[in-house]
Amino acid sequence: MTATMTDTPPPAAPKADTEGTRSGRPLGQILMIVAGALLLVAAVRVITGSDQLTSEGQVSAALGLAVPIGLAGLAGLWSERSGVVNIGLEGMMILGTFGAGWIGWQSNPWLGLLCGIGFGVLGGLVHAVATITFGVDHIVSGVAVNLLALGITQYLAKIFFSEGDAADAGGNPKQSPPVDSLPNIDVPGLSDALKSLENHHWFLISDLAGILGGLVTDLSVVTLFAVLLFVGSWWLLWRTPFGLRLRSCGENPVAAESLGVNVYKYKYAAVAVSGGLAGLAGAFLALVTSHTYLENQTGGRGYIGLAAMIFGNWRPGGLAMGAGLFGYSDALQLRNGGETVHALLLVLVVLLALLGGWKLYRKAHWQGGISLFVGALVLLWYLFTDEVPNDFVGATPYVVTLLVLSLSAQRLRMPKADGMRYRKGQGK
Amino acid sequence: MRGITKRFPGVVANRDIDITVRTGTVHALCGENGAGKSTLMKILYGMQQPDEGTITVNGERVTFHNPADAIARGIGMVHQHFMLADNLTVLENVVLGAEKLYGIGAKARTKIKEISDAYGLNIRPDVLLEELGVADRQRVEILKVLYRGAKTLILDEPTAVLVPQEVDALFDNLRELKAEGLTVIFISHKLGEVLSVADEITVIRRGTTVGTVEPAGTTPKQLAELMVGSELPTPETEESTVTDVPLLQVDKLHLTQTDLDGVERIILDAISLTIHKGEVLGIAGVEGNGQSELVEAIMGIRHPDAGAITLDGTDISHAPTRRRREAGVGYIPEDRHRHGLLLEAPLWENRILGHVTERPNSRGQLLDIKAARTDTERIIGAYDVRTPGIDVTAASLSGGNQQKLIVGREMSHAPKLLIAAHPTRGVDVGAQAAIWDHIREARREGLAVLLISADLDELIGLSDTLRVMYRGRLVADADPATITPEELGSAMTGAATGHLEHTEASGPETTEDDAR
Amino acid sequence: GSTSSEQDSSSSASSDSGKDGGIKIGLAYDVGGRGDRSFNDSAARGADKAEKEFSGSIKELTAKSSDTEADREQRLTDLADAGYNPIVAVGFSYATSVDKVAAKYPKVSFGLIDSVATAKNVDSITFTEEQGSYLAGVAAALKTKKDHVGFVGGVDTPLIKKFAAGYVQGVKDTNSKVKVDVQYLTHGSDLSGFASPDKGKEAASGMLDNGADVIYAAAGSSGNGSIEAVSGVKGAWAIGVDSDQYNIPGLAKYKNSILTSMVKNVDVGVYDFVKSVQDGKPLTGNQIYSLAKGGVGLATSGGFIDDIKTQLDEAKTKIVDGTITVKTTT
Amino acid sequence: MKKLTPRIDKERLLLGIAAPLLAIVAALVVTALVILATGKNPGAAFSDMVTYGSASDSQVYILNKATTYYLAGVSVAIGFRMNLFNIGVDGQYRIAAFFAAVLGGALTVPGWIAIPLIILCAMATGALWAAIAGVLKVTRGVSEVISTIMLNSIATAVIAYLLQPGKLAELQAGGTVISTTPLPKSSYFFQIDTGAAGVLWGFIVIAVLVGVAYWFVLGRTRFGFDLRTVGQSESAAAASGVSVKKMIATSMVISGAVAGLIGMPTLLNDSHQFSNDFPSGIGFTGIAIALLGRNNPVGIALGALLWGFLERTTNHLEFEGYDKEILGVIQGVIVLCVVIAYELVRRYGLKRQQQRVGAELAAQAAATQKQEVA
Ligand SMILES: Nc1ncnc2c1ncn2[C@@H]1O[C@H](COP(=O)(O)OP(=O)(O)OP(=O)(O)O)[C@@H](O)[C@H]1O
Ligand SMILES: Nc1ncnc2c1ncn2[C@@H]1O[C@H](COP(=O)(O)OP(=O)(O)OP(=O)(O)O)[C@@H](O)[C@H]1O
Ligand SMILES: [Mg+2]
Ligand SMILES: [Mg+2]
Repeated sequence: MTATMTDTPPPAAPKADTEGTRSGRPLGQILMIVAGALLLVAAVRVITGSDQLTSEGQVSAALGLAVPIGLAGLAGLWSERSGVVNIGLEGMMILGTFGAGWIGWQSNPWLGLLCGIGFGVLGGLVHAVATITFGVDHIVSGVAVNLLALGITQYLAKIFFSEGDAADAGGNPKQSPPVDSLPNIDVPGLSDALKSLENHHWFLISDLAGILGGLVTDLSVVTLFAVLLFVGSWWLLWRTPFGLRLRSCGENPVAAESLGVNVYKYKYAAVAVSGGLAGLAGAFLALVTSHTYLENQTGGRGYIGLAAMIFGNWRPGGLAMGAGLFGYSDALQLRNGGETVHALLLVLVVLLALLGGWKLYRKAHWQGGISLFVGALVLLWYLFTDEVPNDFVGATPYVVTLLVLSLSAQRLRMPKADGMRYRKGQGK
Repeated sequence: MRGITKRFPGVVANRDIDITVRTGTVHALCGENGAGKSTLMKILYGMQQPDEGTITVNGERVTFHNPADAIARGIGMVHQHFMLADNLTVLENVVLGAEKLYGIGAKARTKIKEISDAYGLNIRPDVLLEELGVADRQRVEILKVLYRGAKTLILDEPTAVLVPQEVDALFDNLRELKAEGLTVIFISHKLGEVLSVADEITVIRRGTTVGTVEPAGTTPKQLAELMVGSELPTPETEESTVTDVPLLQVDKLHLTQTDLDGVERIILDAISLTIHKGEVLGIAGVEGNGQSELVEAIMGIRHPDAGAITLDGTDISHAPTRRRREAGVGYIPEDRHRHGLLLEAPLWENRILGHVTERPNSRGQLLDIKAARTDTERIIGAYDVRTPGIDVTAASLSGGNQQKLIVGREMSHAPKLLIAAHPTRGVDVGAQAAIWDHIREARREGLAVLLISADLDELIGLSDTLRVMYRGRLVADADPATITPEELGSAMTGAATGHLEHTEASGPETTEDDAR
Repeated sequence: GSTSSEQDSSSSASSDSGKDGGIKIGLAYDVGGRGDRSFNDSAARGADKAEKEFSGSIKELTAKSSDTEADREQRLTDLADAGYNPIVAVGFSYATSVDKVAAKYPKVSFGLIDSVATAKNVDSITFTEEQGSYLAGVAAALKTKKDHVGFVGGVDTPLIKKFAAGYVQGVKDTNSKVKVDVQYLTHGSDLSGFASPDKGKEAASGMLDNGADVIYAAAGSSGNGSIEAVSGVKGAWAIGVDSDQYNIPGLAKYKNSILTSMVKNVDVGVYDFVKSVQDGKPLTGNQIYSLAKGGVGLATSGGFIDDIKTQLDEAKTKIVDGTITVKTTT
Repeated sequence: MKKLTPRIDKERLLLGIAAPLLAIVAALVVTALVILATGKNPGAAFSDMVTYGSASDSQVYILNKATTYYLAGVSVAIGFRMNLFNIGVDGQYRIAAFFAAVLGGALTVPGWIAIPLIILCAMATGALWAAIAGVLKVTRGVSEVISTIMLNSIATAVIAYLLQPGKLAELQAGGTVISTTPLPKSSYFFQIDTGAAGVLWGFIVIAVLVGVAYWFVLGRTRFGFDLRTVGQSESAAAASGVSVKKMIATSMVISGAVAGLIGMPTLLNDSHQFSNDFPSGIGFTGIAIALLGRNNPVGIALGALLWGFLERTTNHLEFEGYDKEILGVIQGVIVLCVVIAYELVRRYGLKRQQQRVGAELAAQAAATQKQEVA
């Protein structure tokens, strides 16, 4: 959002061919990074004996906690790729939890899921009307949507859940009656085999087994659906004409308009889908993790999803990593708290040392020095304590996000017309 | 197009316009800034809807609700301002909106290469658009239209950012297109080009058609007078007022920019220049060759890696922008909306902008609102800013009047040095003459001016000294008294660098021979 | 202008005239209110019983999550102004406001649940959660087969820490070999830990993965998640809290995994207090509803702890006669 | 803030009033429909709100609440004026109030020294916390929206860690409330006892002073002009000689310092300690109020009063048998309507102005032509 002063195209100097890197990093590089991270974590696990770092339960919990964040982030991605900033995700999620709980307990969870998505879409449409039709500032409208969604659901919950049948079935003003569970999927045999491998605590192999096991054991259908949505969104947005048009609205809507793209339509579609995905994120919370609507159930996950999206550079892959990071650290603190996070400090030390070395190598002395210094401090912390205070463990994801963003924010590239007002026929 | 009328709040952009374009011809539209040319074409392209009037294509009455309708009728448009998305590839930019034709994958790529080869456009489909320069972007725009199989091409001021040699290449392309039976509608202010390429010329003045002429038997002067409705002003400099007191000295300025991939680009390369009191130094160059960055470096908005800037004997290389302005640097930015005005603020606040620390705008740390308002009234009178009052927002003024306000503001603080980037861009003829007069008058009183302009006539007419900038370097000097726009143009493309190399090393003793 | 009480007294006089003469009970609930299947509901039960018995009337007001001191004061004041007496404030967040309002209305009797007020006309009704939790610890230690149990707390507030302290002590006193995991879901002013079943579930399954097989959750509705996680593991037990969770419709699916619940009989406290006002001898000071008085205890629904009844009774006796003092902090 | 020529003045004033009026009418209609839909009588509800809200004790309540909300609104508005979206006001005021309470509890000096120290401590803490986001934004380009969201949660964790018996807090009698050491009586802020209507917090004076300072600095000083310039156009500001980065950091710090004041009315006039039920979420209320008041010092005051009024009266609605959850609906609808209404009115105003400019110019042109003819 900061202004670069000149907007004229750069001198047409011949430049190294960078075609390979234009859609993020090449696959090989990504695999290298993933492999490196895995090795590092496996090593730390063996050194510290914190088997929880890569246990099946840990990974499975991380996945469960990451799904709503990831879906919220994906919702943000759709909206922002079309040029509409959506800080109303939280509100749309709340609508999703309510819709899912409300219809879910009266009929069945599948209809609840649909209704959650539908309520989310409604929230998205409110945001779309305000920002696209009326040209209200996107953030302002998002804040209003959040307020409104909270108000309406609290009001309706009071009316729908605290009297009559609902109350008899276990509802109250803050909670819907319970909803039946959606089915879980388990790959028979595979899970057990992986589990036994994991229990050997072999270097790397057990880690891999734990991670894979976590990913295939007791998987909710909605989680599977969410994964498909990620892949599907990537395909739709980056591989189809529809996606190209949608993204062009976020990059340069006037140009899109000049080529016959109905920008309003695409923005509306994107924000509605965004609302639906946020609604699904809410429905996931209500149906999969709690089996009931609960007031304040979303607990700021809409905002976290937004952070994960920015973290992921407005791309599904990066976003999935961001959401995974949040889910993982959240799961860590819930399942083991201090001790495991303490082990993670060692990972942080290694990363900071690597970063510092790299920066020094690139002659960025200041940054390198600071990284090494912080790394040394963390190392001292690691050596002189046995666990991280529990109160801080909860803050791990936030601190990590802040750290990562401050190291990488300058490499991020948001859609160029993101958050800008667009009026048809007013382009220059 | 018959009886087209289009009103905007406060402006009638088109008033009862009639225009007929024959198939297979190049038809030029001329008219001064704001005459309504672009609006008319946007109507033809379906981007705007006329309030009155009808459009007939190939004998059939049509109504275009949006560009898609027009595209379906074989009409394509290259806009005055590029309509490209930086973060998409060339391929994506081209196929956008026309995915039905060849998809968005390999087939489309083949088709693009095919068209590119057929017209010699030399386009690589898979580079990110942001890596392209102006001329390349222009070609992408044309390819976009061809890709859609347009039978009628609208080109809105395609030559404004091109140097003469590139213009020639473009015109060759146009003739080729015409030969294939395509119709081209072509807008330009540059009457010479218009006469050389068009089969027919329609002139628009103040929103209405004033006539259609054949290029044969029409002189540029006649055409211009038709456009303006009166005698043309010229930016002639009278007697020289150049003194030998150096006011601004720029010494070996060097600026690089590292992009995200760590690639370092040189933006300004060892720029050295001196402007004396009473001198206007003009810098010619195709946009994007570092002129904007040079201006911003002198203003202190960008921080060069090396080099020194001396203003009137004091070194200001590291002074912040505000100190430079206080030291007497006036600034007319190239983009008045982004850098010169607060569009949603009233005029009197815009009068304070940039000079908040100076009288009469403030006393000590406090604003002196009363004095600022009074002075705004004075500027409006003295510089003929047409406005109902000083409390309207800057956005509601027309471009020319906005520009006059900026000039008035900058001149009101007795600048020693005026940096004028495209001071008359998008400004009508009357205002243009007034702005030139103000610059000349101040020059007489010892003002030094750094003038950047894409309008070569303006540049040659106003400057005492001319330098040419190419790829971040000052590659040539010229004497404005003798040089022609064409000669200047060839230096601007870098085509003439070979000849000029020694001039750059040996300083300002250049002659017109070198420029040729 | 006039204060709202002056306006109110005229309007409410007419609206409540139907049940003139009976006792007018005012209830100010904590967030959640009647129907929360937890301690608000329990308070409501006590008040309902009194209402029926003394043919009085009830006015209920409920807190919202964004309440401040002023809102709680307003709620109590509104009730007092409208002539309600006694007024019961349900929840420790009313502690300060009860003190303030009680001082303003010396003739009205106030009841305060879960905290202690200083004003003279207030009956502070508190419960020895640590004693009940001690029993839960005893049950857990006796039922664990892996010598490993867990405690999930919603938020690390002092009240929840009391539960944890009693539980840990109960476990250790019964079998010092048993390992106890303690985990809070959120910390400090982040109260979402009381309403995040997913977090409750993950915390519990973390403990189960680590080998625990009895898990006691004092975590509001997050506890539902813990119970669900436990129900997914054969042979593992969950211990509920506040009310008898075996009988809660929302948890019916998991009731065979609910070993017992540490119930807090808020209804008894409320009823006693209303009755004392009805009798003209309002209770004041701090009424501690201990294990001895039946204020806390273990639910027996499902009959899963019938086999260890003797050991539990023994522990109970020890607590009642003072042989064992249960700590309130760890 | 702007002195206007009378002609334009009137129309602008009308337009200025039109937006909130439009919004409130729309909100009333929606609310009435919602109440009607639940089968209850909206008329009676509204009349109860008006009579109850105008009672003297309600007025005191509203003023006290508005004091806090006003400070929150101003704090957010300072950011808004710069195009900065300071979601972190919430964390800033909580952590500021916490450390101020710790300091206040530890101080044994007389009140006239202690109170300013406590207030300064709060402002400094808020400013520091906000500065983290500001510095990250200007040096590392981290969006303040995200960093302040993160900092809110981190603030919660820091407070949770320190607000424990044995660290910086103590357990209160009853064993359920943890709080910092209570302030000594001498450190209480003055208050006005209005008898039956209750006690009016003296901090309202500070809130008014903050409002005046906000108006004065923004509208009358060079600094304020620079700040507004950056808010309207960063590129124009940089070209005009404002250091945009410095300005962003500075305004973030100022916003944080004002945020530090938000907890002070509660701390110094009411609770006198920071406990685990210290009000939270007021930063978000501040956003709504700043939007409502359009970042204008008087507008924010009206917004804060409206919010206080709504809370007071919907609390009482429950007493009359309505669902008090209607509050959230009213608030949400009002904010949404307000932002849309402002946008519509703004657009209409701009169009009007352009039309007038056009008409004026046409008239001038006609006049000159006549002269030429003559
Ligand atoms: N969207 C719009 N809203 C209001 N006025 C407009 C709009 N577009 C154009 N105008 C006005 O209509 C008039 C005609 O503009 P147009 O762009 O057609 O001129 P032009 O002949 O293309 O000028 P130039 O040579 O500068 O490109 C101008 O006064 C312009 O300001
Ligand atoms: N995209 C746009 N949206 C809204 N209004 C516009 C737009 N473009 C131009 N205008 C309005 O049109 C009017 C004229 O603008 P423009 O800068 O094009 O003037 P112009 O006719 O070229 O002026 P001049 O003849 O003085 O150069 C102004 O009122 C301006 O606000
Ligand atoms: Mg123009
Ligand atoms: Mg044009």
